[in-house]
Amino acid sequence: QDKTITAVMHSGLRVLDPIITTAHITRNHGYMIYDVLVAVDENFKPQPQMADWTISDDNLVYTFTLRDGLKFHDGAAVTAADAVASLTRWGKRDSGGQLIFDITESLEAKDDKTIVWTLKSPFPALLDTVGKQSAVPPFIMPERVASGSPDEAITEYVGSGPFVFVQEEYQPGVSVTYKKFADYVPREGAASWMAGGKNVKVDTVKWVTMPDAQTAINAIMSGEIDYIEQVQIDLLPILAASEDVTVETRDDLGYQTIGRMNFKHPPFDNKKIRQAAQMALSQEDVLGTLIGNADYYKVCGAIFGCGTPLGDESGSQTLTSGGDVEGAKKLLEEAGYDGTPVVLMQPTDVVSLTAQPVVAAQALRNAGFNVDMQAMDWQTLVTRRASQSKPAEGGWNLFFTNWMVPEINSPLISPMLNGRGDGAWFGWPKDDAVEALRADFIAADTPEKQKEVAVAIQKHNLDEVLYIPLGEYAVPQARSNKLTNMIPSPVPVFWNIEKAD
Amino acid sequence: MLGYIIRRILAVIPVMTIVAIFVFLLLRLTPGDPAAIIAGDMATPAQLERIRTSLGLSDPLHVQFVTWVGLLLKGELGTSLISNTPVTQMIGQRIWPTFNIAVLTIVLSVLIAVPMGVLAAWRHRTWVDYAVMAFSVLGFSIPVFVIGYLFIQAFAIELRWFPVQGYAAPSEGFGKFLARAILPCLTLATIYVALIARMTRASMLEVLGEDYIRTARAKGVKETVVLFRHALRNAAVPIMTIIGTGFALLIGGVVVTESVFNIPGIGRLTVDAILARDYPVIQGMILLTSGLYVFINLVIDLSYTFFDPRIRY
Amino acid sequence: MAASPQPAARLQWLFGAIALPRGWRVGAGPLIAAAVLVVIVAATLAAPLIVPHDPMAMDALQRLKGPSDVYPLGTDAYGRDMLSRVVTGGRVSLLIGIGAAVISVAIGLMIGLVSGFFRLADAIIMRVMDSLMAIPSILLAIALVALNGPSIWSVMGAITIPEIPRVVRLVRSVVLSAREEPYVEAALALGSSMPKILWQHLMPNTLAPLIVQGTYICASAILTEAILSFLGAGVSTEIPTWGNIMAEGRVYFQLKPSLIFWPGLMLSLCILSINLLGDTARDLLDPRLKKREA
Amino acid sequence: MKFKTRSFDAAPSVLEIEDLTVQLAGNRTAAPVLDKVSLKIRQGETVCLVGESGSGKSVTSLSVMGLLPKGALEATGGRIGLEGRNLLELGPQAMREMRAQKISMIFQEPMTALNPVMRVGDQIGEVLDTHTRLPAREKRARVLDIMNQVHLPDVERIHRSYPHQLSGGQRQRIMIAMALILEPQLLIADEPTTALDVTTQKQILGLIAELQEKHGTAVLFITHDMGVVAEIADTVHVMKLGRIVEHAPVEDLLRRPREDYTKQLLQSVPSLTPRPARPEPQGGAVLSVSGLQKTYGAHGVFARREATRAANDVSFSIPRGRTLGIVGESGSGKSTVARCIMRLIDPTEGDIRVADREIARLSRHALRPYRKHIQIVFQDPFRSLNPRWTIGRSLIEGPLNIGADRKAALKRAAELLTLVGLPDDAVNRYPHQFSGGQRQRVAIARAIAMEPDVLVADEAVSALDVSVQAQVLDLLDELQKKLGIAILFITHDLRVAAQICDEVVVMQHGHVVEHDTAANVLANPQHAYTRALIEAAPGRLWDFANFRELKSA
Ligand SMILES: Nc1ncnc2c1ncn2[C@@H]1O[C@H](COP(=O)(O)OP(=O)(O)OP(=O)(O)O)[C@@H](O)[C@H]1O
Ligand SMILES: Nc1ncnc2c1ncn2[C@@H]1O[C@H](COP(=O)(O)OP(=O)(O)OP(=O)(O)O)[C@@H](O)[C@H]1O
Ligand SMILES: [Mg+2]
Ligand SMILES: [Mg+2]
Repeated sequence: QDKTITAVMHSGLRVLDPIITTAHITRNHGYMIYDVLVAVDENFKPQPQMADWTISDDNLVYTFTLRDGLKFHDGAAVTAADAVASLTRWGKRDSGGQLIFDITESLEAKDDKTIVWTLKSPFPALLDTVGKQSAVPPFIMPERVASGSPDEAITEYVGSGPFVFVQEEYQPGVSVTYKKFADYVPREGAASWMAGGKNVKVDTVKWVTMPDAQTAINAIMSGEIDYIEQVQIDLLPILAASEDVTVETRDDLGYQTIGRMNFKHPPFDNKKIRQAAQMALSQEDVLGTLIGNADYYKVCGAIFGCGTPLGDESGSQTLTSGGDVEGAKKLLEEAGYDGTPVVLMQPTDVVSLTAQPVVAAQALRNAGFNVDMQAMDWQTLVTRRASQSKPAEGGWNLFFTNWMVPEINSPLISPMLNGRGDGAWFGWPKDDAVEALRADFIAADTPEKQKEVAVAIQKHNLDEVLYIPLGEYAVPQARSNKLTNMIPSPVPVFWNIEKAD
Repeated sequence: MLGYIIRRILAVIPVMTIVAIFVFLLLRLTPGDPAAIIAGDMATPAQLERIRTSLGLSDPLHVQFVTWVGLLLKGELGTSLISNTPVTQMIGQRIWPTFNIAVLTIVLSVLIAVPMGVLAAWRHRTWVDYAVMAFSVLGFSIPVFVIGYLFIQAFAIELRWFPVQGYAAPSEGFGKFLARAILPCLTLATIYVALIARMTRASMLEVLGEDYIRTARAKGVKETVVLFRHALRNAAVPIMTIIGTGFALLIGGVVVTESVFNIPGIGRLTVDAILARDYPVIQGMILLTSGLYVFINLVIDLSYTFFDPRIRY
Repeated sequence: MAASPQPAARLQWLFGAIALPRGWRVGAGPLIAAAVLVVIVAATLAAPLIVPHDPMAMDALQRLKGPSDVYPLGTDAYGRDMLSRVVTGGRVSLLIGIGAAVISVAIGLMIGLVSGFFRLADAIIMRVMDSLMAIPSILLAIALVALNGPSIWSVMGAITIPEIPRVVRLVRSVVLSAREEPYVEAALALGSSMPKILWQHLMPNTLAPLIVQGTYICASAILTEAILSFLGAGVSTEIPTWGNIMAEGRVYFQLKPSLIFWPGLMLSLCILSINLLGDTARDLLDPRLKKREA
Repeated sequence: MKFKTRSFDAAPSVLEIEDLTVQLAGNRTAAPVLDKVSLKIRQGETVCLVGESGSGKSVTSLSVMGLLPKGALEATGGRIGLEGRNLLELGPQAMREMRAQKISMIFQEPMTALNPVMRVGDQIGEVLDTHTRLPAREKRARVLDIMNQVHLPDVERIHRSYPHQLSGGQRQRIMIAMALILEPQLLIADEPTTALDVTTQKQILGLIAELQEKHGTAVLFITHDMGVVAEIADTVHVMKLGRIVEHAPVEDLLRRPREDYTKQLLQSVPSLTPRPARPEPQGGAVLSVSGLQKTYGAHGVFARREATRAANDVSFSIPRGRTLGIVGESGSGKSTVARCIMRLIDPTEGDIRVADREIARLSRHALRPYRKHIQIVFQDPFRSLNPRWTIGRSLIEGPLNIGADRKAALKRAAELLTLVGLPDDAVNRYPHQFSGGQRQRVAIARAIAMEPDVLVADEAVSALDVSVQAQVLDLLDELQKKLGIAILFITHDLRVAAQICDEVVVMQHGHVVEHDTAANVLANPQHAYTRALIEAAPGRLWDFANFRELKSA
């Protein structure tokens, strides 16, 4: 009797190339069928996964040695050449990877099992970057696949991970089936985040997408599915009534919800007005409306996330204490706000993003802003936010999004802290000060020094309002009680799980 | 007649051409960038541009159009921009659930609605008539998802007669198919029953006062025969129209029901593709549905001449 | 000419009684329906004056509360007052529902009459309609917003354009049968112009089905509007409409059905009333039915 | 003249109507439509019901069938006894069984009474389905047999035809076949032969007589044709204004009518002797038809069936102020010719000139200016009136089209209604509220309201009682004198033809077989078919107006 886990994931799997996209579902898919050289464990420490490593004393040469028994799903052994090709492709795509390759002297396969990575100057965070679990981890693919362009999606889905992708049963956006890879040799030791032994204890894992939250809830209660990756918090009371289902949060870090302004156009090209807007907002209101259940959200003014090594809440008092409408009004007046409408984009087809704009619109209006909230689908928003036109001509002033905390927990990876004007992330702040601070951070070689720079960046961010952190929330998962031993991890993983009959 | 049928079948070509051009332009008018969906949140403008180029989206419009038409002429619909899967394969996977559910729904609706409408007309202005009207109004004005949830609550959760969600192909066993299809079909049928029943009632009322109904009664035939053979057939043309356009709509895919019951049909495919600006999939879908509509409409038109021999084309 | 002035006088009297005011007497149903409709329309029009709260004002602390003195129907997921929203919601909903029904029926009727009567026009028009039918309204909505900006007209367009071919088909089907009736020939023989034959002889035959189709379009437009406004096609999602109140309430279906119940009730009441009025109007317009009433 | 003289006193009575009163539903104060009508029919007896158009004959028959229009008319008193049961008290189920097994009815207007979307063969067959259990083959054989018996030509084709593909007389015969196929105990025939030529009529009457002979069927026969009455009636009832004013055995009634109304009725019966020829016309033809041919295509889905040649090389012309009659076999193409002339259908070949203008190939649009010159009274008046329109609105449609003023047109409409013997307030009523004859008069009024140059009258007076008929014919005559209208008069009634036609065309199988002055055709027929036709004219030996045998006979 085959053991099958049917899991409802947060979104449909459509893109199968985990390097070309940063979409979480594709990353999750990547962890199913691919393996990584190095992976961070639950203490944020890089651990050997496919490979062990040694670092030269000058911190310039990293030598990785593949462990024995690694095999691709097509039966071929994993070689160093495969790893080199995969890392190279990844390096062209991932922002952290790019930083490393900028200072890479060479990356080569010395023999079948040995990879030598030589740098021009030290990069203290190399292992953290290569081992990071989000957003684009360097998955190892066969050389023939990885040698393709990083801008073109791969078409062959062969990995060396613990599960095999079943091509025939794949329906883009609907369902995807994985079979246990019989020849996979797990690492010794217990699984911890993406590291440790990936022991698969079921035969098949089937991911399905259920566009209707209610349906997923009903299905898990009737035993038709085993697992829901993200449960809408408002619906928890329904699940609470069921004895067969457990609700739990497996990722303590959770998500950070943020607002981002457009620095190129009035009114938010004016620092005072940005500050006024920030002052008008209250994390409690946003989270209260978005999540509703205080068990699952946390007011947090730290741009790097509360509970992370760099987290610090300096300068976020108004945000965390319910906003300051009067202060905002005063600032607005000082700034001479002339009533320029604030075009606020509201995505309506992403449940976790619908409430922020509505609450913010109200708060901004209370403070005296003239708000023009425009509803649109997420895809339109994604396109529109890339437009640098005037807000009245297809541009924008303000939008909101969510990040997984591991995606923004360091100035190295947080895209919003890029201050390079047109080269920066949407909103395009030109902020040399933050760039200088980031350089300091890269240079900082001890955790203490890093923390120090991080606090400075925190303060700078809240003063300059590069982005507005609106607090953190956790997304509960639901599992049938038949499933046991799921490991806690920000990425849902299907090894280690056992399923009772 | 044969000539007419052939002409109508050939009409697929101009129709599809119009649709193709129209949809192509419409899509390019809509803001949205598949590259952004592929690349995800952190992509830089330069990366987006490279992806766009690799997808062929940076080419001038007419070049894109010619490329697409070239593919079409070879009988291909292209490959999904997002999932890299051939469009024909995607549609092939998704069309059958929709089709099967649509057929079952229409059969079910007609079987329920037509007698209801006939009864309402026959008992015009009695409680039967008013009951049918009340039902129809509810059918019109309750959102589909509410009906779906209610059915699930009642039949799947409380009574446990059927599964909550999902789809099984008839090839996996007809019983299995039926168990999963019945609730979505009933849900969809609610609207169609409402619409068809009211249309039946309305056109039956037009007919019931006619002299030939009196003749039929004079022959001493049973009242059911009077109603269903004599009156209904004369009233059939608008009813057929509603059934036909309803079927066409169903074949086009009904998103809400597909979501509520988690059916992998083309309704969701289309909406997902539209939201992701997956041009080849949208274009393929719309071409396909337009071809289907031409066919369905032809069948409706032919059915008119069957029901009313005075109609000629 | 000697024949019977006397019977004539008597018959005159007889028939005056049937054909004139008696037939126009309507029952209580339509009167109640009219009253309900008037009350709802008046309430929605006067909404800003009569609702207890600002329908857009939210309070995160008051999310999803049950009925209370302050919020007679409770609050929604943003902590906004349901009563105020439901009452205000009728404005946009009724405008769009009735607007879409009227526009699509009017345009569909014109095209359908022509298409049903003239064979050549039929061949061309119906192929265009076939094409139009295939375009999903979501796509149309997105495109219309791109062209036209978000406005009530964009929603109306996205809803009506796909409805038109269906109305056309319906009208056409009725005309195809009716044009073979001898009274159409008679009108031709009397030298009536085409527009006159289409409008005065054929159009009345389409009324009964059109009333059905029209009420359906009205209801479905009100429900579809929500979907489109979430795509940015119509009014802002902050402004309540029956459609978007229900759509937003969808998630809370099991926990708080009243979010759907109240707007749904208003919608059903309106549609029921429109239905009843439509039926009555139709019955009054059809002398053959009148004879069966007493 | 030999009348039927059999006495039925000994025969058991089949139908006994006593004091039947029918009123407008919900309006008890209005004068009743039927006022204490009593009538008795015995086994084997033929009772003829004659009387004024609109006097309640059809209502009487519908009451017996239990098919009064619901909500419009209702029986409020009296009794209809059949086999000792009161039909007025039977429930719908029992009534249906009655209808199925005991009574058949032939309805007055065959066009509306036949289901337009069912093949006529199936409509006849349905009677058998309901009441017998026959294998399909046998059923079909019986249907074809009865169709042959009512003298339908080409039964295979007609069997699979739809009503609109048949001529008026053919439809009427379908109705008859439907009523006769089960050999009922009581047959109600409401003007069953108005659309039949006299030879066919004779066959049908013979068929009914045979049925009576064989099964003792009692027949209630409603007709305006006194000739038919003279030929077939045992007893005659005369109706007027919802009351039976007189009843007597046929010979008594024809020889010694008691009531004034009866006398007046008999005196109105037109004579078969053609009226004296009118002076030769001056001026050319207003309407001329030459080489007219019409073939109806038959369309199956795949197979191409043999087409029907309805008119073949028809030529004639009518000068101003003259009347040309077309008589002939039912189904011989008369209506087809009329519809071609009106360009309601497109002639397959041939020329049609109206006012010296060739119109056979004009487009629908180019034709419009000619419409006012030429008008038609359709054979089926009911269907040619829009059921949703008041009579008034229908009447002024034409005049408004040619630019008349609405008020004036309405006034004229009311006048015309009076002229055809309808109350002028009829303008506010709807077609279904009239009797067959009344509707026919409306149709006539509508056509003459246009004051055309050519009037095509297709069986325009067939549903009128003779006194009203005389009145309408007078009206036409007067108009013709005043306006010089040319009339193309299609009729089966040779008496009418004799009275108003200057020339007569005789048609058979789509061909013109004889064409001469009325006097010559009627008095000195050349073609065998014409002779047969004249032979068959009912009551041709009786002088109705003088209540005695024709002197010449
Ligand atoms: N549905 C109706 N509603 C009201 N009045 C009606 C209706 N049907 C018939 N009548 C009236 O009842 C009277 C009797 O009609 P009926 O049809 O019996 O006349 P008839 O004797 O058969 O005349 P005809 O010889 O012209 O057919 C007429 O004056 C007619 O106008
Ligand atoms: N639409 C049609 N399609 C096919 N055949 C038809 C059609 N209309 C009439 N016919 C046939 O054409 C022939 C002539 O019909 P027409 O109506 O001209 O006869 P008619 O002389 O007027 O007869 P009647 O005296 O019975 O009215 C008939 O045999 C009839 O069956
Ligand atoms: Mg009559
Ligand atoms: Mg005829």
